[in-house]
Amino acid sequence: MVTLKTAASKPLQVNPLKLSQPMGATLAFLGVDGCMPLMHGGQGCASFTKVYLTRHFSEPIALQTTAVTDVTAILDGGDYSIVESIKNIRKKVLPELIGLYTTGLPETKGDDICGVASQIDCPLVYVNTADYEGGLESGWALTCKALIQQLTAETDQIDDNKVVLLPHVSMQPIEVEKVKDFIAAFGFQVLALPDLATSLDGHLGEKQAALSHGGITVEEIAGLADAGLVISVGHSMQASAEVLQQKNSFIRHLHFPHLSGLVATDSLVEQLLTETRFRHPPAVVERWRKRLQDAMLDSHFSMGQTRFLVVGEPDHLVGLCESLYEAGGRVSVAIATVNSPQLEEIKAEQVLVGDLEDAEQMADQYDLIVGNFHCEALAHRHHKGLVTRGFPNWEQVGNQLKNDLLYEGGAYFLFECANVASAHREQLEAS
Amino acid sequence: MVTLKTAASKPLQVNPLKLSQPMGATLAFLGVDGCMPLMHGGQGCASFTKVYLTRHFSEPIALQTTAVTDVTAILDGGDYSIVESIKNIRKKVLPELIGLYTTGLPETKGDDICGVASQIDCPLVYVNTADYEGGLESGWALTCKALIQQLTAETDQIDDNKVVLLPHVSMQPIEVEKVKDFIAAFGFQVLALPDLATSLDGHLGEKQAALSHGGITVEEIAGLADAGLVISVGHSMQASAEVLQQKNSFIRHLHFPHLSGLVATDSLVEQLLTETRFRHPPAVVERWRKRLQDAMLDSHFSMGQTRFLVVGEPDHLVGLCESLYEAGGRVSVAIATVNSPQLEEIKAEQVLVGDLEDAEQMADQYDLIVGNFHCEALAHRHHKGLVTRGFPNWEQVGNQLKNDLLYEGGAYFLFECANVASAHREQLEAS
Amino acid sequence: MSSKPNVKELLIESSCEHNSKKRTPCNAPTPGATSGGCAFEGAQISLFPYADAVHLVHGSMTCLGSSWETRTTKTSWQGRDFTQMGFATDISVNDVIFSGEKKLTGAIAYIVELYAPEAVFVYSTCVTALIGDDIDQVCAQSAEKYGIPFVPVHAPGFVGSKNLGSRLGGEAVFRHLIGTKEPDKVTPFDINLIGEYNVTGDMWQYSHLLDELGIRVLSSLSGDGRVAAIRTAHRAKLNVIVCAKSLVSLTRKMEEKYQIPWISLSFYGKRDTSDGLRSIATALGDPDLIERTNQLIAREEEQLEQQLQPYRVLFAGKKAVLNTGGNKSWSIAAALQDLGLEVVGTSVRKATEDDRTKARKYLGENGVLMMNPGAEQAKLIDDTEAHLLLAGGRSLYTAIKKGIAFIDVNQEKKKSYGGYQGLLNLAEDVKNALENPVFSLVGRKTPWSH
Amino acid sequence: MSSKPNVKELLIESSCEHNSKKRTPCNAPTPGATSGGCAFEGAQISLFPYADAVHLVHGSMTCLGSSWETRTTKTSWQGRDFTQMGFATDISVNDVIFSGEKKLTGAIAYIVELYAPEAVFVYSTCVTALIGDDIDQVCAQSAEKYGIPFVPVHAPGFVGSKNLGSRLGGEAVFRHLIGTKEPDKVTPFDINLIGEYNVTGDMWQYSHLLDELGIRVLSSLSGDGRVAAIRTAHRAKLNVIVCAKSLVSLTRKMEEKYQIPWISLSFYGKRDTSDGLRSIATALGDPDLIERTNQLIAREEEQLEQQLQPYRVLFAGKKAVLNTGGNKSWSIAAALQDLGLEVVGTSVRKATEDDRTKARKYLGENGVLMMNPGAEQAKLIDDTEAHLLLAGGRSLYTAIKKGIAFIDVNQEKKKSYGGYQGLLNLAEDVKNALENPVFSLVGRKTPWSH
Repeated sequence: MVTLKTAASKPLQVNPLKLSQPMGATLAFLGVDGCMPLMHGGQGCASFTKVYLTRHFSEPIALQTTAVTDVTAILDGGDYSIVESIKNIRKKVLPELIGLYTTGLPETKGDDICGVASQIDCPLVYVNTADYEGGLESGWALTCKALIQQLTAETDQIDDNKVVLLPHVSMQPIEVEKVKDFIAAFGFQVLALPDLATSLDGHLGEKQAALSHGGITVEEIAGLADAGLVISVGHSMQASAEVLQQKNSFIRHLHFPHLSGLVATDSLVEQLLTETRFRHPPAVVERWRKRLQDAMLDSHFSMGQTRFLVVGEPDHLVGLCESLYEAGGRVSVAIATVNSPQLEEIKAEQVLVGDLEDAEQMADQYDLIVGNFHCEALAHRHHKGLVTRGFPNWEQVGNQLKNDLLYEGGAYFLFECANVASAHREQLEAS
Repeated sequence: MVTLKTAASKPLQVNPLKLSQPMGATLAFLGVDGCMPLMHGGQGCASFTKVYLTRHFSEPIALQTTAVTDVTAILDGGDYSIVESIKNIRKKVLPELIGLYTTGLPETKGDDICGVASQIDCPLVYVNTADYEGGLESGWALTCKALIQQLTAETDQIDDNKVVLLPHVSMQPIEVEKVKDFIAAFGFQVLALPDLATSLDGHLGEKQAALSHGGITVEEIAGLADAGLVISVGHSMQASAEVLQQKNSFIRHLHFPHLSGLVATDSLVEQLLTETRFRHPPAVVERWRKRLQDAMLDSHFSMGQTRFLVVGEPDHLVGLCESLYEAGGRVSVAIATVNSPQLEEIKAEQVLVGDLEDAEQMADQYDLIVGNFHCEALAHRHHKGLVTRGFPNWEQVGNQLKNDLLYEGGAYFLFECANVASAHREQLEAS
Repeated sequence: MSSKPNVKELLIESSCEHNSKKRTPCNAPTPGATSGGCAFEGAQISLFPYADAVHLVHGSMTCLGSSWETRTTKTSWQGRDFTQMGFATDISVNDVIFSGEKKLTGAIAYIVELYAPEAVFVYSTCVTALIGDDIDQVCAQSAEKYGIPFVPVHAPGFVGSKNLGSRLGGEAVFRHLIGTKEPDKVTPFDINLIGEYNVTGDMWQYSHLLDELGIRVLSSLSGDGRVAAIRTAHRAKLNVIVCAKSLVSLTRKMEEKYQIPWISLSFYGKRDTSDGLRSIATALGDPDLIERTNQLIAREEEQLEQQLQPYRVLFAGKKAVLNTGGNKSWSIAAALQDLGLEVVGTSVRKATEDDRTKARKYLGENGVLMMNPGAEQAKLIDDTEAHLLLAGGRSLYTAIKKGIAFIDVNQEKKKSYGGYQGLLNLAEDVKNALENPVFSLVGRKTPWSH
Repeated sequence: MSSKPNVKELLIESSCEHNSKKRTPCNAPTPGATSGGCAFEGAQISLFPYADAVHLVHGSMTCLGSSWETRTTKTSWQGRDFTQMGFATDISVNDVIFSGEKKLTGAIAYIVELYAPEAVFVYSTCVTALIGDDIDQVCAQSAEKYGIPFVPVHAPGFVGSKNLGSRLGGEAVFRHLIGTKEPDKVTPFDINLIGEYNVTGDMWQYSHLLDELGIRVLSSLSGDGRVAAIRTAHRAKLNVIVCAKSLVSLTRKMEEKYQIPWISLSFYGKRDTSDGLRSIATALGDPDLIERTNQLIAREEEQLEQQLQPYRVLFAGKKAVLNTGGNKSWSIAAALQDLGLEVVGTSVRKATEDDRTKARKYLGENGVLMMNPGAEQAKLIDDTEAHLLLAGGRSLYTAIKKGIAFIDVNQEKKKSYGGYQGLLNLAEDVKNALENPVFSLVGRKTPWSH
């Protein structure tokens, strides 16, 4: 049924969806409290990334660059620019953690950041995230893995009450919070790594911090390995869970490809009931399940008439498509930024790795788009409806507080899609 | 600054916003568990009301009619049709409560429903709600008052932990739930009267009940008078609170004109802190306050450029306008369905009691509309943006789960308004 | 002279097949056990589609406040569409005590000045009827003053059912509009469409075919109708009642007064649409017209069959259970059969004998006619292994329990199912329902149901 | 022959007043203490506004993936607006190891076939520059093959700042486009607009006035620009640099090679706009033109004054503190003064000496020139009882603490502040900020702060 096409044959990206690994790494480090992400590369990479994230979150973004130049690129193996950067950062602030990661430039030169890191005597985690490999999702995932590998202490103690949640990069801050709260409602103490829910959730702080504010603390990361359970969400996060298990082989691991829609949330509940040996979930969970059921029915008529284009990061895409599918939405085209084993699982007529030019060429095959801000021009040109999701969303405020996950978020997501689809049909009819 | 104009001089309503008292009474009775609302009047009134509410909530609505005909209208003082109705209802189901209320027809005839009620030996609450007086809000409020008057037992005991919440009619089910939860987070046990949060919140029940399902129970209403505190929201609900105090003079009463926006929520928190002598509110409350602050700042630029038309029931209108005002939104025209002392308080350039014809004649004075489904045609004709709020919303699903109140709902409301306003400006520019 | 119709006469209307078999009148609702709308709603249904006339409801807020802008009836009228607007006098206690006539007169003046309608319909309602406001007199005076038709409509809710209200609406048109104007020209193939309200554009699914055949719709009551046209309706050669028994009394009176014959038909489904077109041509009696009609039917049916082909593949072997009321019990069944579905059962609980006969005809010997569908349908689904249930919202739970597809036949439709092309819309909705996983997913067990 | 520019030469550009007073080159960023974009971004800024040309970024995803569709530069080009599209070769590990030239060649073929642009700009980036991909050769071969201009742009991020990148963009245009085509006609009042990017339509705020005066914009670099036009730029009578020092090197080279004089000006605020128009007329040297320009200025200023009147009433006695960088430190100040606000202080932290002189001139003796605005602005607000702070987002907190109005000067604007009419947009934004209660409300104490 599903054909997976990759854009390998196309020698370029036109109107790209794909984002770089260093951007994913930046976001991951912003989910650690008191961190200064330090991007090792030319100054522009950090500048673009900073502006990009600032506009998406409407929040100041802490980020620095080693500002490699054509001169230092030749003379320096990274030692100078990285050490100098940290010196200069520490003149102004004292981060709890420096998050050091590369762009394509130093990777091409072959800088040994691991070696440099070993010379530095302040808390630092390094990770290689060349921007000519992978994408946003892998940059985030690699960073999460590095955080565990380099910070978490080995142990053989287990605290059965403690759960580590590993969210994929496309989970917006409120979604991380909602999943944490959901698990916590079963009696667990939950730590998320990275945790954007407490850093980039769009709250007014006491003052503008030069470092990330909120997020999981370095100390908490160090102590993660006594958790009884690690829960990874999204294919990209599986490796991080495995690394955590290497720190303590007693940790059990639950993996969920996504937490979108009824079936996926049911399976989370089922696992949590097994873990806790509760007979019932908390009342609020039961209530929201009933509301999602009703939302599915209320929206199914509109959804069943609607053909969707969905674009996004693989882990995000698979969840969005599942949610739509459950209420009868027909995903005719799903476009992923990069390849992933998950793509085979997507419930869509066509799945491809591609860009918005591909989407444009298939414009007769869908009515409504679920995708990022860049889809707006596409929607406008071809008279499609749009539900804005994913990175970036520069046109709207409040992105970090949009929850599509679990029973509750699933209900709201379906309402939004069904309503936009109906309004769009009305509009087409009227014009 | 504010001029209040009433449409008294106009001999008709054109494109009306106003809804009838019996509709408000229906809704109130639907917030009581196991209730059968019984509208004493012509069969059409109940039929219209049932269809209307079914479409707004996408839920089956329990409702019966005494089906007064031109023949019975003349022969019957209500005794026959009411008694017969109850007999027929009880042939099929055994309600915990019959909610008996009038339309204009029996009121014009002068039926004595109080007298009829006294002949009936099953649980019944009656209320006079002629549809040529008042409106939706007063119908709901009168019913709430009647429920307390006729069901609640007098006492002089006080349970300081117990709070009675009296929400006004325009609070959607999730809003009632959110306010209950908010107060409960301070350690109280909260009962709402009426309680749509558990009846019309859009959940899939086990089966389709012929009676209202969920809501406050008759037993709970009977026992309300030992609450330490009654909290009324909206001017229309003050009388109900006073009636409750007559059942037990030890009950303290807190009144809030509305619970929209930062200042209003602050004042609720302040009162709850005073009551509990807590030094801080629960962490989640603090967090959402910070998020609302941030939402106000994130949305203020878009809001500050936007002139709003807001239409609705008085208690709803005053809250909506306050929320918009706090983030810089300019309410140039506010139109209420009926008159109310609250209208003087509204932060708007012009406040009037009127209809959508009035709104149409002022169409050059606003850019964005916050109002019910009927505003869609207005928005379309005059190229305005629309944020759909209030009764009815027949175009969209999920109305009962839209929360605009307190810190959390306030943030989402501002995001939605700011985003619609921006998108609308873009669209006008592009065309 | 009062324009108030004789309600009793309307109730025992001889042309009404429905009533001829029943003893009790249609309009005796049971207190506490009544659903369905009132006479005022019926009058709304039959008259509101006149988009060039203002419909002024003289009454309190319940009547119009909760019902305006609920109709998806469409119009090609280029002026402002008054059907989608709401006008009400919104009477107050004061009016109840001292009469609402003054307010009504004021409202009329206001409307004429601001909206310049082609006509004004004035509807009495329970309270204004009870207090005795004389809308006849107000209308007569206004007509004189403003020089446009004013039509008093005496259908206050308490006089009876929707059905009766529709008749009362027809009666008002008969008394005050029909025959008050001569058409610019007449043709041998002029017809009136009676009871076609053009809901979701139903009428436009076949009106272009009438055009093509040279059959002119002289006037309509009231889908896409014009006041000026209905005034000339007495010159038509044929009255065509579309799916609306309530207006038989009108066509009978027109037959008596103007010698216009009438036929009753439906444009729902392929067979009914073809039969309907053929009936009109036959009634008009022109051999050439009949020949051309047959050719057109053949062409349309062939084209439709081609368009239906992909659906037929999907629907092959699929069984449906239908639970709805009135003529839908057989007309939807017929349409479903036209799509290639097998209809294994239908509800005849509220159907007339005539409807039951038709249902039996369409469903055949093995078809189950359910007298108590609420109790029967679940078992029928089990027994027949049906794939689809079409019913009102309350039956959704049955479908979910059985994990089969569901279509809410009462859900407000945005697309027409009428005529040949409308069948494609039905096919699309059936397809969407059959392919939608929501019904089985919603019905899955919770992880904690052991 | 390589088309790579001499970066060092550009850095010590003699016409750059900025650099003439400084010893260190602009492009030495401090590791770990750098904000601001790179040379590639600078090239984007200066060249992307050509909407009829495809801008192909040869590099990995960071460069374009995070930056496309961020520009609000507008165009009247009727074809597809390539400025709002993103094209990137998205090189892979494989390309890094074995060269990305083949991919680049393929991308070009793809683009030419599908989009038929007027020209293609090819941008090298850090990685492709480092691995030595020869974009000059690819461009030369492509130009021959496809018969349209291909412009290699050598501004990989690591060579320096945005400012340098803009110069490199200008350099590419100078080497590959200017002088490659003759205009259809020439007029005595032909000018080039250099460094006007038509962001939010800034250029259109005054270009109609140039039209009216008979001054023709022969070409633009690059706001609302066309490739065909910039190729004829060498025939202009005057180069007009709009608010963009980075392109002085280009105009100097054009002066040397084509003897085109240049002037530098701004169209921000009433006084600057008038001065700018007058400067152009004066530079073109025609007495009649000068006379007409003065008349037009008088007319426009009078009209603007009338439109500003209601704002002046609101702004009377209002004081503003400005904290922003570069030429904004005085140009926004001047515009605010034009609106009738008093500017009590401005930041000159990153300003050149020239900017400081101007700031002093506009603010007068009592105006405070802040060297360390982060620390100074709060006290300045207290001391002067200022009503409005205009600054970057980080200063919002200061405004909230003081409960005064705030405008984010870095926030992306959708409306132009340029020319006479743009001042009305600024006035509206200032009004909205001053009247917005949000700043004092957000700053109110929590109920639990004792």
